[in-house]
Amino acid sequence: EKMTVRDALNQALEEELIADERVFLLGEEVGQYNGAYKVSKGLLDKFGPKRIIDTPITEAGFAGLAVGAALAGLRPICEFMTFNFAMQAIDHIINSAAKLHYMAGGTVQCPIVFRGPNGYAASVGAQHSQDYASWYGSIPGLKAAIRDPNPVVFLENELQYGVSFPISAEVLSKDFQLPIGKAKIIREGKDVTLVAHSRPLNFCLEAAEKLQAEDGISAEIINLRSIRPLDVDTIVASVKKTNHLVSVESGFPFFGLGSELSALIMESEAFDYLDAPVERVTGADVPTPYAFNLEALAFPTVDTIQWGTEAQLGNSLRCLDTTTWKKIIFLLAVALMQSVDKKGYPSLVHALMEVAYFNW
Amino acid sequence: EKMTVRDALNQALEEELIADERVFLLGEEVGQYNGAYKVSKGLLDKFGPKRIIDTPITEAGFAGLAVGAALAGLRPICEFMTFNFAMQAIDHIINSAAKLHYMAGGTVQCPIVFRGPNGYAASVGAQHSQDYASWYGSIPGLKAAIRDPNPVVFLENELQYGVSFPISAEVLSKDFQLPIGKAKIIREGKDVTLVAHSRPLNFCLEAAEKLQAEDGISAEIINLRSIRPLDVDTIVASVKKTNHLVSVESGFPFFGLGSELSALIMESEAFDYLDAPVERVTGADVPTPYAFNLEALAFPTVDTIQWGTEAQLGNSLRCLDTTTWKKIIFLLAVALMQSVDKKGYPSLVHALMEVAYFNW
Amino acid sequence: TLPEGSFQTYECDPPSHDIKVNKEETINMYKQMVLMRRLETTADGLYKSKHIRGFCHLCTGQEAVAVGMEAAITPDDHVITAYRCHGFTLVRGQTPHAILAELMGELAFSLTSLCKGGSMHMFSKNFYGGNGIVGAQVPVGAGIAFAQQYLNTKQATYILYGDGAANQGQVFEAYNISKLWNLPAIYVCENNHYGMGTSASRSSADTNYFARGQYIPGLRVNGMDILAVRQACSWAKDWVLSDKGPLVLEMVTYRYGGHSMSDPGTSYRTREEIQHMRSTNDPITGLKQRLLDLDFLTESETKQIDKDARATIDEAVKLAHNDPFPDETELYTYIFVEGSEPPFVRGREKEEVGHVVHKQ
Amino acid sequence: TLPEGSFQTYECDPPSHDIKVNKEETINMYKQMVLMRRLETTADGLYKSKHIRGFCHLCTGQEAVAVGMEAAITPDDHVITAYRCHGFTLVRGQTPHAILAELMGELAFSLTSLCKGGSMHMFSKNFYGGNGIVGAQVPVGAGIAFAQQYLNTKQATYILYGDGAANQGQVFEAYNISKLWNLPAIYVCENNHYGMGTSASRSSADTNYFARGQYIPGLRVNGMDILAVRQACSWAKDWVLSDKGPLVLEMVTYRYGGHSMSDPGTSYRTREEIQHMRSTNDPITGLKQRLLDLDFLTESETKQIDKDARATIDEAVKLAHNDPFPDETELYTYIFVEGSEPPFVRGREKEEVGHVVHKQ
Ligand SMILES: Cc1ncc(C[n+]2csc(CCOP(=O)(O)OP(=O)(O)O)c2C)c(N)n1
Ligand SMILES: Cc1ncc(C[n+]2csc(CCOP(=O)(O)OP(=O)(O)O)c2C)c(N)n1
Ligand SMILES: [Mg+2]
Ligand SMILES: [Mg+2]
Repeated sequence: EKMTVRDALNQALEEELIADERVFLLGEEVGQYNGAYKVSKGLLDKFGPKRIIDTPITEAGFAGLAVGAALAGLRPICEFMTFNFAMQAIDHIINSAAKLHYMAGGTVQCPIVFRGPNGYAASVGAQHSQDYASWYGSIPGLKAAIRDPNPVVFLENELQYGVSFPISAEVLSKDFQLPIGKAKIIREGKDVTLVAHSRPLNFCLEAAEKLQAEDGISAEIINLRSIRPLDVDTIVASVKKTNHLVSVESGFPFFGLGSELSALIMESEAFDYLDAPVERVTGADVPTPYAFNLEALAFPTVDTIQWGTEAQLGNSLRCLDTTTWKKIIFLLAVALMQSVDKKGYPSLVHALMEVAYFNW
Repeated sequence: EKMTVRDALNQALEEELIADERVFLLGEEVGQYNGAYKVSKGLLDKFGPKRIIDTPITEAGFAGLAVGAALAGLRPICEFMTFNFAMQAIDHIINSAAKLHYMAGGTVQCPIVFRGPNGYAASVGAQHSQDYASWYGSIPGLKAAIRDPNPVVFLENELQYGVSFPISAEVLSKDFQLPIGKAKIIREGKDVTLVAHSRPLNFCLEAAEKLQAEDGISAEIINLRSIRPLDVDTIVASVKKTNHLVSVESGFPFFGLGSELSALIMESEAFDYLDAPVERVTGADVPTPYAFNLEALAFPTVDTIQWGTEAQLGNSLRCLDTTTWKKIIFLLAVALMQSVDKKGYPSLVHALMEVAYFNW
Repeated sequence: TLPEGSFQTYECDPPSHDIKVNKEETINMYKQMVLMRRLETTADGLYKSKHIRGFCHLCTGQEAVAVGMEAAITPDDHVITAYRCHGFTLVRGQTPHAILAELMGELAFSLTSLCKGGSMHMFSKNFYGGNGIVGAQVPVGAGIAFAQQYLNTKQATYILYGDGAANQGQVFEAYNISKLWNLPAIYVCENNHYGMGTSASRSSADTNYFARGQYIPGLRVNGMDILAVRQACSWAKDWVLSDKGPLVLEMVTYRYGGHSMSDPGTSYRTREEIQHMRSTNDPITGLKQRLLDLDFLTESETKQIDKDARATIDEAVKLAHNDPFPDETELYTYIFVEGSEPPFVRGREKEEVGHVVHKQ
Repeated sequence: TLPEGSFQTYECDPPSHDIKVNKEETINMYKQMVLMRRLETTADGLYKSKHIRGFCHLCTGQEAVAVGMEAAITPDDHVITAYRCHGFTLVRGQTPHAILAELMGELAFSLTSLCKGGSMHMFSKNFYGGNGIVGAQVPVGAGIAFAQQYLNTKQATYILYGDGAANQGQVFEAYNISKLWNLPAIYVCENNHYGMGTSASRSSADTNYFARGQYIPGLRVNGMDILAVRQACSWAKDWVLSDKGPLVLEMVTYRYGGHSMSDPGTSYRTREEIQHMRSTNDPITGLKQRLLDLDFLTESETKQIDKDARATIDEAVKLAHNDPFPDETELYTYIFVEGSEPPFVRGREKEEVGHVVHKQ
């Protein structure tokens, strides 16, 4: 069976609304209009205006209100028409919600979900296409998934709403919940690990097919699903197998997912298994342009991912030529000598020097 | 001569106000009250209420107003009492200011400075101590320094206001301007590079002295000064010399400066010179607690930096024991064999295998 | 003379109902409205044929506001509005060609925004654009008014926003500051009865938008009568230029089409309502009737005006179709002001680097 | 009977001036005010002796608001306020010991906030705390009221904010929503004439805070007369519980001390003004006089009350001094709700890892 992302979200909302009387949905145009992107279609008819609530265009006001409702025992789902508009309310997401449980020494809980489309959409310009994954990802106290008792930021993508995915009976069951903080390997592979979330995953899948067909490269693809907590273990295990990591995201490059993955991998045991530096494929470091041809250059595409992956493998040992090999061994030997001679392993060094200098 | 950070800022503001009639300062309590942290002390008396303007406590309103004034030809300096409160206005900083020049195809300019204390202060709790360097650092279109024609976010630190630094006559000259995007080596060293900005630099300096005295480790310290543009070249050059990088910041660990530096270094030629993974010393991944003893554990200290640096050097080749050496060489040989045999360098591999296996 | 009921006042005396109508000027206003409607109708068609993409908000039905306002002011006065900005861009001096090319992502080397902004972000001299974030332009507009006061220019600033936007907190922050500081700011609420699918009474506790400034005098204007609009705008200009402080104008108008191209505009209001507005209240028909009554124009002359408008727009479409897409190097231009750019900009992967080459 | 001028109305009839005063209850109110003042005076001293640090905002002078409100309501009603929250925390059921220990960063195992919040973030049953972000508690409070309506609890929510906060846009967003949805929300502006160093008339275009709700009825109350406060709060509760929708109360009061401990409080107002308020308007002296007049108390009994308060607080200080600092493991607790924590939390460097061990 197949289902669009939109329908899956709609069904998830419905299930939560049925399961718990305290759950309600509020946001701009979620009710009568059936949602700006129709995610909440039909819910007003099913649950009535007490639980499906249209708000004025006052993000700070209704997000703050939703936080208050959560503190007082309800379980609000607060839709932002897009997360770009949530910047007007971000103080409530961070300061009123995420930090509260801690500031209150555990005496107050704030079970709330902030959700809506995030990241790029088509031809909507710079103000409507920012990806906030890394901002929210940096905040202690936030999480991602709906029945959690903590504040949750759930980032969707408009362009994905209409995309269909196969869906199992298990997932369709009303009690099915994604394990929070568990990434999913959506394609097995052995030469390189691609890590992404949301829309770029489609491109990763396509790029993987092309890499297989054109270069014989077998790419493993990891769907992060949650940015915080980030499932480092799954990535590390994969990198230990493939020895290569390419991070793909639609956000701005600096302080983004690729940066964090680079650091995490460097800090992990996978680092020793890495045959090349982590490759970051990201949105370009520019505000999103409107012009169609420029916009196409501002976000990762199948091609970009393919190039990035090829570059990554090109950087790896297995593709080096003889001269580079010699250089590496020589440098290694020098480094070893410099560092080791104080400790007294000259024989090792000499052996290596010989290999490097005289064996060729 | 010595000068406190507060006085230096005050003097810089005064110089700009004198140099250009279009410059004005606005914000909460900047005038009659002389600034919540006295940075604008005396300016109202000198420049009058037309140019030193007290605003109501409406961050979105006065930040938006400042942006509009910049579009219409003025050069506002917009003080946030702290950058924590700027979250209420962040939409204007990002969407109204940073992205505007681009969205307008260059036809509109927005020369504005947003400034105020950022990051941790003492015993003020979670809502008043966040470090926003990485958030703003991720935004194309933003910069850092005062006479720039672009929107600038200038992050200060309250705890630094009272700290004195020596100051040269050159710097005191009214036309002196910091080169934007140029980092500064504030301590030369040869064993490890510490990179930081703002308050943690003090601790780096102290830690460096202790490292020297206690471990004979010579630390080089780089003051980033600007987060965006980030002076990668200076860091790369230093790491090529020291072979070790420790990043120190007061912000949350994830998606922070350390993450970005890890990625940048991995991507640069300095990577090959790295003797150990980049070490991240950061704020703890917790909302800031009020309790004095807990707060002390939430931010980097001299000790943390010292430990981090020692760990970093401990991770480096020069401190490994014989068994580890053997393991490395063996793994290297295996890796080489796996990757190289297809290309046909068996002699090299065998030589290495011999070194690893039989020479000990 | 304007009809009874053209104005409704709040804490002020109404403008005079006696108006002078100059034949040539009035005909010109008529021509502009016809041209504007044709422009929007054409944009509608181009959208449907996929030459325009993304968000596109048409102002059909609201022409009298932009044209009437422009008739009352000089090019030295200042205007800022939200995303529904094609009409204002036209009256503020951009050609239909420039506007259409911008929408089509094709480069007319116009001043709109070099195709980086698109539908929501067009600019012109003393026109500070479209803004995609509901409400954000309001404090920015107050800042433009602030600059006029600061520079003592004796110019007025008109700040447009919708009935939906009228509830945004930042609007009240701007009201408060501009009253406190006595700014020459004219807030103009275009009440077209809906914000997306939400009727005014569902979004606003008080739909007397002209009185929402509370401590700011206000005027409700029949926004379908261009002569009333002109009279109100000219009266408002006199008001602020005689230092009486800010004003709130409410232009009661109507949008015939949906909110944006994806909204058929008929799920939250009846077809009859739209039809009724069109047939009894249309600003173009209204002025036409007056021009005929005054013998300023004959039926056949109005036919000719229609034809001319059509020809002008057809010609503009032709020109736009022939315009090139922006050069791909434009992706990296105008992120920063010319001359202040960093040496390079990162693209989507580390090898993709944008070097900014501005042409003269 | 309350004196003439106790109330000023906006779009409503005033509460009755005839009040019943029950001896015991009134004496209790008196005792609580005395205790509250003693608590704050003691906090002041502890701050000066450096047992309390960071921000600390005292409510001396404003006691009648918290005590009068609590006297009018039941523990089931809901209260939220800003950072000036010690008084409300006390009347909402926390002990002086718990409050002082929290301030001293010492763990009384109280419910305030386990020393994670400090001065600005204290909590209690149906008291949602202090909030450090000006204005933020207002929409949050509206959300608490929303929850009461949703759950049909027939409880009122009192939302406190200052004269400075009254201009925040989100206050107006909350007004709008709560009027539209007819929420049982009572907005209570504590007008103490200053927001930090800015007098009400310099921050607010209209200082009739009780009328700022515009479409919401309002009442100005002599906030120095605890009986008037009690009467107004009780009237307000009746109002919202009879489904008449939200209300705005303005409590005219005064803070004797500076804004926070770093503000001497005398640079923006005269010493005479403070002295005048103290001697003519003090809420404690006022009630004392009434109690003496009514023969509810004798002079010597009031002396005893003072003595008792002093003893209670002295005892609390002693207890607090003996309390331990929180255990260092507490750094990592209550970031997430118990049972939903990730397996570990990162500290300041990769080796410093927090494992959450909640005690029972
Ligand atoms: C802060 C923010 N929230 C939501 C939106 C989505 N949005 C765009 S236009 C609009 C309706 C605005 O209505 P109104 O102010 O009446 O203007 P009109 O469209 O009628 O001209 C909404 C909700 C946005 N762009 N920005
Ligand atoms: C959004 C925000 N801006 C600024 C501040 C700094 N600040 C803290 S209290 C305060 C004054 C508030 O005055 P008022 O609302 O009258 O309350 P009062 O202190 O008189 O009780 C300011 C400016 C803040 N905490 N949050
Ligand atoms: Mg509208
Ligand atoms: Mg106050």
